[in-house]
Amino acid sequence: MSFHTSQENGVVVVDVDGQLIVGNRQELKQKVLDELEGGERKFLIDFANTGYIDSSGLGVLVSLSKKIREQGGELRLSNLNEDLRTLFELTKLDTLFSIADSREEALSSF
Amino acid sequence: MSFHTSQENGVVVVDVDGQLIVGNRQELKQKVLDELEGGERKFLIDFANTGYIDSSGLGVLVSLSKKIREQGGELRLSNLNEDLRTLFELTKLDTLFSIADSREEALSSF
Amino acid sequence: MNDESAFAGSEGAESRPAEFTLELPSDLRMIEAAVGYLVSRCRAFAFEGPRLDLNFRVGVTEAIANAVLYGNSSDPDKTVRVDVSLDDQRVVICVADEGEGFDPAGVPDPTAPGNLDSPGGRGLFLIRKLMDEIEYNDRGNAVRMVLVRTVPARRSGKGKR
Amino acid sequence: MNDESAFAGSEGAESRPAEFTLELPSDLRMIEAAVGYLVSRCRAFAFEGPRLDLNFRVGVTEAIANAVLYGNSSDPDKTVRVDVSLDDQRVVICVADEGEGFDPAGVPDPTAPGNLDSPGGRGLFLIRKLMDEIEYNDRGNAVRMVLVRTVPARRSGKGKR
Ligand SMILES: Nc1ncnc2c1ncn2[C@@H]1O[C@H](COP(=O)(O)OP(=O)(O)O)[C@@H](O)[C@H]1O
Ligand SMILES: Nc1ncnc2c1ncn2[C@@H]1O[C@H](COP(=O)(O)OP(=O)(O)O)[C@@H](O)[C@H]1O
Repeated sequence: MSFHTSQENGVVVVDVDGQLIVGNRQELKQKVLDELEGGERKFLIDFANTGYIDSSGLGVLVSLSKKIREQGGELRLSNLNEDLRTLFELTKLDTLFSIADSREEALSSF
Repeated sequence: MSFHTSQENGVVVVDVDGQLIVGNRQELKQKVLDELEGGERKFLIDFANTGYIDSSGLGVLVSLSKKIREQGGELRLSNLNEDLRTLFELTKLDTLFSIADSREEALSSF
Repeated sequence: MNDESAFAGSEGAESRPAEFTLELPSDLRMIEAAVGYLVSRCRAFAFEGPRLDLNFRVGVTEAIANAVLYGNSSDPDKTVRVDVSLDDQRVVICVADEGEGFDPAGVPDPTAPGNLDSPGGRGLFLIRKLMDEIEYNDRGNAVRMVLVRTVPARRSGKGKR
Repeated sequence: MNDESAFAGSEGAESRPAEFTLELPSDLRMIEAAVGYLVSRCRAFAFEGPRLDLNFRVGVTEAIANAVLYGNSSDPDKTVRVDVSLDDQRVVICVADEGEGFDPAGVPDPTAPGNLDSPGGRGLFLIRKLMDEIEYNDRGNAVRMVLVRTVPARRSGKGKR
């Protein structure tokens, strides 16, 4: 996995390339927490280029979302393919996250 | 493996933490080449915290040394423990590199 | 190193099962490569689609991760063994660790209201949802999972329940 | 997953060999973990010092890397099998890939004057220098290496020649 972050209209956008799984989730977590520490409050994680996510990857998203909310911020997700969406539905995490179909939709709704 | 670079008296010092082997040598290579591209000419790679090096790791050092020399620069090595020194002696690479016992010695001789 | 080279291509897979094995160090960093190998072998026997890319991939990742983390406690002296057997109907995956085992019945439902925002506890749940059969040995250090290759239902990702 | 748990601790190692096996995906990223496992198992049988940390570690790393890169050409459908047998005198390591093999006699000496600044070509040479015996099968896709645990010479790293 690799990921890169960019700023779009005051939102920190994180693109996840490859798998988000137990072996690498720590990197994503640290990166987002650093930005949160640095004062950022609006986050979008885009999964357009993500292969698959395992339960640890889902867990990292849950704990990031919590930490961001505690600081008065917000985390949104976008571009989940059908397989990823299935994972969120099975685990009922689709009820916990605000999930947009496209990056634009997510960005415009902050 | 992880490594970090610092500047000491105009020399780029690279510390290699952990193993320098076939699975990770690309990172070291890219980092040093970027610095070379950026105009740096004096390099010291310090092995004080290096576990072991395999033939690919040795190969990266050889090709970096060549590229640096082609640009009129110089690569030195320091702090090889007894096992690492054995590898350089077996492969006769001790005749190709300028190897100092300590970081200070290497830095003062540039 | 596997002996079923006679099956190369999808034809052979119709007749008798292909089998492949990994024996892995207890290191999370190898999971991606290990699952990549198993998926690639399955694909060579014409198994594909979301049942491979979602159900198989995620289910096997969870089982290996649990074996490394909880079974072997990342002990560098212990290995995880993965045995896969694939025929034209289904794939059977066994993941065994060298740990003390556990009681899978005691693991809480992560979709229960109070657990929804817990950072952990979804691995075994996903295995149960994504696989068609799952069974632990008595000790609880080896799991046998069965996944049917194709299901009548259209959304393969949620082929059961 | 190994059967020699009866040997746990160093006592048993004196009597009959401990054996351990890995079967690995063809991915360079797993080499560090794989070699870490083998070293750790060896250490549990009181094998230690530069013969383990230098000779064993580097020799085995080279053999696995060659099996992944040249034997299996990093083919995701192929595995590398490592079998280690350890008694109180020596350790025997077999590394086998699923490739076509090669002729080890045809590999040039990397310490010859013209080769010294070549970026590659030191792997097999290091295996030969660091191991006490090395032998390929006829096809050239499996190597058997023997390393004596202790040598009379003081500099263990260069125990032979
Ligand atoms: N192979 C195993 N050996 C021992 N305990 C296990 C094993 N697999 C799972 N467990 C136990 O079951 C619990 C639930 O696992 P899981 O549902 O995968 O969630 P998580 O990994 O997030 O804790 C783990 O916390 C662990 O206590
Ligand atoms: N397992 C193997 N299968 C096929 N060819 C191999 C194998 N191991 C080594 N070789 C061949 O021997 C050559 C020399 O290998 P080596 O001494 O390790 O140096 P390098 O890896 O730097 O090329 C390789 O380039 C390859 O052609």
